[in-house]
Amino acid sequence: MLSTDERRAMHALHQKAKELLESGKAKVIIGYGNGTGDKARPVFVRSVNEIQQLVWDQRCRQNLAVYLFKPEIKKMGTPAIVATPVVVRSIVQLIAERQIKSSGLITLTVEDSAVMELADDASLEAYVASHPVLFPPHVNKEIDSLAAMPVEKRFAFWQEELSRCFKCYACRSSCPLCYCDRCITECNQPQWVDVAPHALGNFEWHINRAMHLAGRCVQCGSCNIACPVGIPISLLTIEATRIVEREFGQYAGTQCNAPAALSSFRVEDKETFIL
Amino acid sequence: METPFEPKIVAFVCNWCTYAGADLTGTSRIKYATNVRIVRFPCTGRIDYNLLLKAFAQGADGVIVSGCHPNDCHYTSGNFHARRRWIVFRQMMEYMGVDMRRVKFAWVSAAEGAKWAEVVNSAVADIRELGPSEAFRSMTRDVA
Amino acid sequence: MNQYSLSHENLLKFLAALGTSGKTVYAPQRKGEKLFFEPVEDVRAVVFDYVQTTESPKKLLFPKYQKLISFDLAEGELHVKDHATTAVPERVLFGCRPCDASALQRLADFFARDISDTFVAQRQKALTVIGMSCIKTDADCFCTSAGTSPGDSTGSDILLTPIESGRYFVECLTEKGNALAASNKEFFEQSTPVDKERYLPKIEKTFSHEEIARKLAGAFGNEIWENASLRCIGCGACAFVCPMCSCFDIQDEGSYKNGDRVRCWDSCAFSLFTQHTSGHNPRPIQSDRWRQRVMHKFSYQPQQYDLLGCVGCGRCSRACPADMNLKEQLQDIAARVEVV
Amino acid sequence: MQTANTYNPYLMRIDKITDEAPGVKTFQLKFTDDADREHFSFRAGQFGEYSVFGEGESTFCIASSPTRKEYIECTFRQAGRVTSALARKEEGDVIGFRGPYGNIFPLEEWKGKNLLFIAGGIALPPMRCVIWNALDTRDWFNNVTVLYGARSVADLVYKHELDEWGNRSDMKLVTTVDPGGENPEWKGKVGFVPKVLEDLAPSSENTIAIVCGPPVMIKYSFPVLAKLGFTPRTMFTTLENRMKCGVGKCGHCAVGSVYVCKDGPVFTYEQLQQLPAEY
Repeated sequence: MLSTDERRAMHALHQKAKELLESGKAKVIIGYGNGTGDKARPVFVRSVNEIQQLVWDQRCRQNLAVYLFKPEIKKMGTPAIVATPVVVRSIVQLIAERQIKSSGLITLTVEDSAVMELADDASLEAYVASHPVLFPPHVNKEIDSLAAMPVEKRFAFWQEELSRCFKCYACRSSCPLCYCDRCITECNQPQWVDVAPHALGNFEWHINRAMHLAGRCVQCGSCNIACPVGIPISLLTIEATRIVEREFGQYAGTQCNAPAALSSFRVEDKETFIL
Repeated sequence: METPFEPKIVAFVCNWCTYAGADLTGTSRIKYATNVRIVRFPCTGRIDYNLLLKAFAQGADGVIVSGCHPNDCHYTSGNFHARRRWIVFRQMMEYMGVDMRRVKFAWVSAAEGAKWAEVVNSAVADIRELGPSEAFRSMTRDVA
Repeated sequence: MNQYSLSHENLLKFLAALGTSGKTVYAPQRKGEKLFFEPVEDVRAVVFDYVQTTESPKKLLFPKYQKLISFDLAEGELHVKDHATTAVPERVLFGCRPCDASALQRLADFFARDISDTFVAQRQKALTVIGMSCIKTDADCFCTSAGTSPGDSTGSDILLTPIESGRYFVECLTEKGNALAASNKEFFEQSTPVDKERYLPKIEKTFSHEEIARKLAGAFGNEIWENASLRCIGCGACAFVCPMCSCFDIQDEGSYKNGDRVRCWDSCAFSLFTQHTSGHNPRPIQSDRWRQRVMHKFSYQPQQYDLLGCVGCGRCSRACPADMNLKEQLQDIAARVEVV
Repeated sequence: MQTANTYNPYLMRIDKITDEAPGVKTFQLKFTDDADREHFSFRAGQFGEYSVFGEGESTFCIASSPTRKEYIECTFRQAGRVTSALARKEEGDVIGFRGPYGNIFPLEEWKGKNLLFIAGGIALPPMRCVIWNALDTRDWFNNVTVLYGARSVADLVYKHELDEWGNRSDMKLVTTVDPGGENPEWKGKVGFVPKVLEDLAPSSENTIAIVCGPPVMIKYSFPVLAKLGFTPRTMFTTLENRMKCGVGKCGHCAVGSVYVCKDGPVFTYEQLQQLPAEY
């Protein structure tokens, strides 16, 4: 059952969607709708008589920012995107990486039964600042317990987890920051990452993905949810991003003009291991 | 009789400082361990972490990565970029269970022939102590 | 066909005995919330209470990764090792659902047609399938619409049907199945014929695959594809959990000095699946690829080879990160597409 | 040696390398095992998987004629990982080959007919196999005409053979290069293949047309041929799609209900019209 707040929020969302589509400000609303069973699914609302499809509740977890790059959706025209806090973070990070512009899309957030439009970089950043990343407690616990293990145990842990990987790339496809037209694993001159899903190929793939998301992962957990074989993949990318936070004080998805953590540097960067 | 373990070590070094430094080690007639195969790169900024993975996958027991000291990069900032990547990569590898005592990072200038010998010798000693790189070698293409 | 009755207790003993007879027994086991067919080390870890496993059993015929040949350049001479000559161990697959057993049969038939695939043929020969009829079902199941059913014996060497608390009705369906039961006869009791239908769940047939095939025959240019696949994110999760998806990639690994030529699973959902080296891509957008997936399973293969590429196990729908529900999509096709 | 494992390649020694055009080479390959050579046969139109060990496999047609039994030849353009590795190979090196795969040009059914070959660019190799087959069994056919075009003079492949074909009295060769691709010595025509074909206006009477080239050339050549009176059954082409297995299993080359590798690569225009345009 929906709470009163959720019902109000949904009503406000429908009003906003109607207004945007009628005025032509948005050509498509990327939002959540009812899916199979108790699942929510992405919907792409293009006309006013479809706005009832839009829902807003606890089930809305998939990171919709991933659709901003899909050619079929891009060609529809200016999108409005129903954004959870992690979607807003994704958008800020994508702006920082010059992949999208805040003027090219309409970001809709739903808060206390009201719908807000985040029109520019400043309001996106302000929203992120007031919505810190909140993990389910087990994520922090898992990362901490991994860090406390002896190195051989950690190796065994990851070998066991990654042994189930068959390289369906659902992690990559569900990640809004994995937008490369040609992923490193698809580059074969040279073949950096073995294509086959054996122990070596899986290790190469996952450390590469984590390294490529270091300082960029907005910690939405979509890859975890997407993984059909239940590998806790986001523990890798989240750790990579936390290293960047710890070492360089840069927080992914918080500033629209932040330099990319691993393609910039400070002369005063500190380390303790270089001889 | 079992042959004693001789670590195989790959060194990825930059052309302008460490390679010249290693050259100096030789011309200065400083003796040092022969376990190292040197691969020369234009700059530490070019030394992709995947090269380290490939070295281990192909049987290296240890890796040395070395280049110009901060502020001495031939290309101004390649080593600063490299330093950031190493900081993250080291911790990620540790997090995934690879013992990073097998990887040594160093700044060795063209004038530091003696330092190069020291870096190599200490790397060889440490890796000899750690033994063959079993963890990485267990991760083969045979294990589905 | 020999029929027996088997108690749960004896079933566990039977599995343990199989394990010690030199065969590897693969049975559903839990890893977190997901279920996988893994070699049994302790029969107590085998899971019996489930609708469907996360992973399909196709890996027993067609592993996710397999060496085809290895090569070695020793002293300037190239030596090639043929992995088809490597002996395949005897294996027992326990607890796969009837839909999966059918899928394994269809998969083996597919690989055997025209030029037979030695690797799959060898594995099929060395595999004995002990199926387990369904007593539960969920909203994603649609076996009855895809030519199988909760008690279908196709593809099983032995089929167990849970009948009452702690008891199974056993059908030995093939020579392999009979041999397995005969060498473990102490666990099996004689049984009078059982009407197993009484114990099976009813799964409503929601579409006719024959009708879908007729409709799809003229549906290549239909407008349904683009909208149907808008939320598809182009991963291969559906293909890799599918018990019948058989597409693969061939890659060389290692160096020119020594290495392997391997094959591994591939998916038509990937944009690179069809991309030519020139950059030209015959299926450039996701809706083209989604259409290929549906058409290949429900139109092209049935039409050309009388081979339906789906058994209705529902895994793709459960696994999809974007909730592309295949059953729903097929119902939609049945409702909206006209036969041309 | 060939075994039950379809994926186990023959080992072939590169006997001769010919540079055809920028980035394009022809390899003449000989079996390293005499038993393999004895056992091997193929027919015009078929293809194989050529491999560099450690790099992978690549698909090309067999460019030599089945009437020449001592060797097989392939012509490839350096483009991706495998073809780049092949291009680095030298005479005497050993590569892998498996095949032959696919269907054939039905030459025996064409006895007594005229043959018209239309090829563009790097698509002459699949046709060269048929042309030489036809020339080696010349008395089977009436007129043999070859129309070959390339972007520029430098891009024409088999230049020495073009000279030979041009001098033969039992066949007619027309070569053309795209406007701007000619040089002062160029004696052939200048213009796109479909246009030259239109001007040439070959008779469709008792004639089979075999067309192979880049998609745009094929697209504009079929209508010209149709206007000349060729029917969907007298026009043939050979398709190429991304392929891995070559035997109708891996799924990469599937177009509608056919596999290009197994049911093709040779198709009539009539068959092509039944297929979705996914090639």
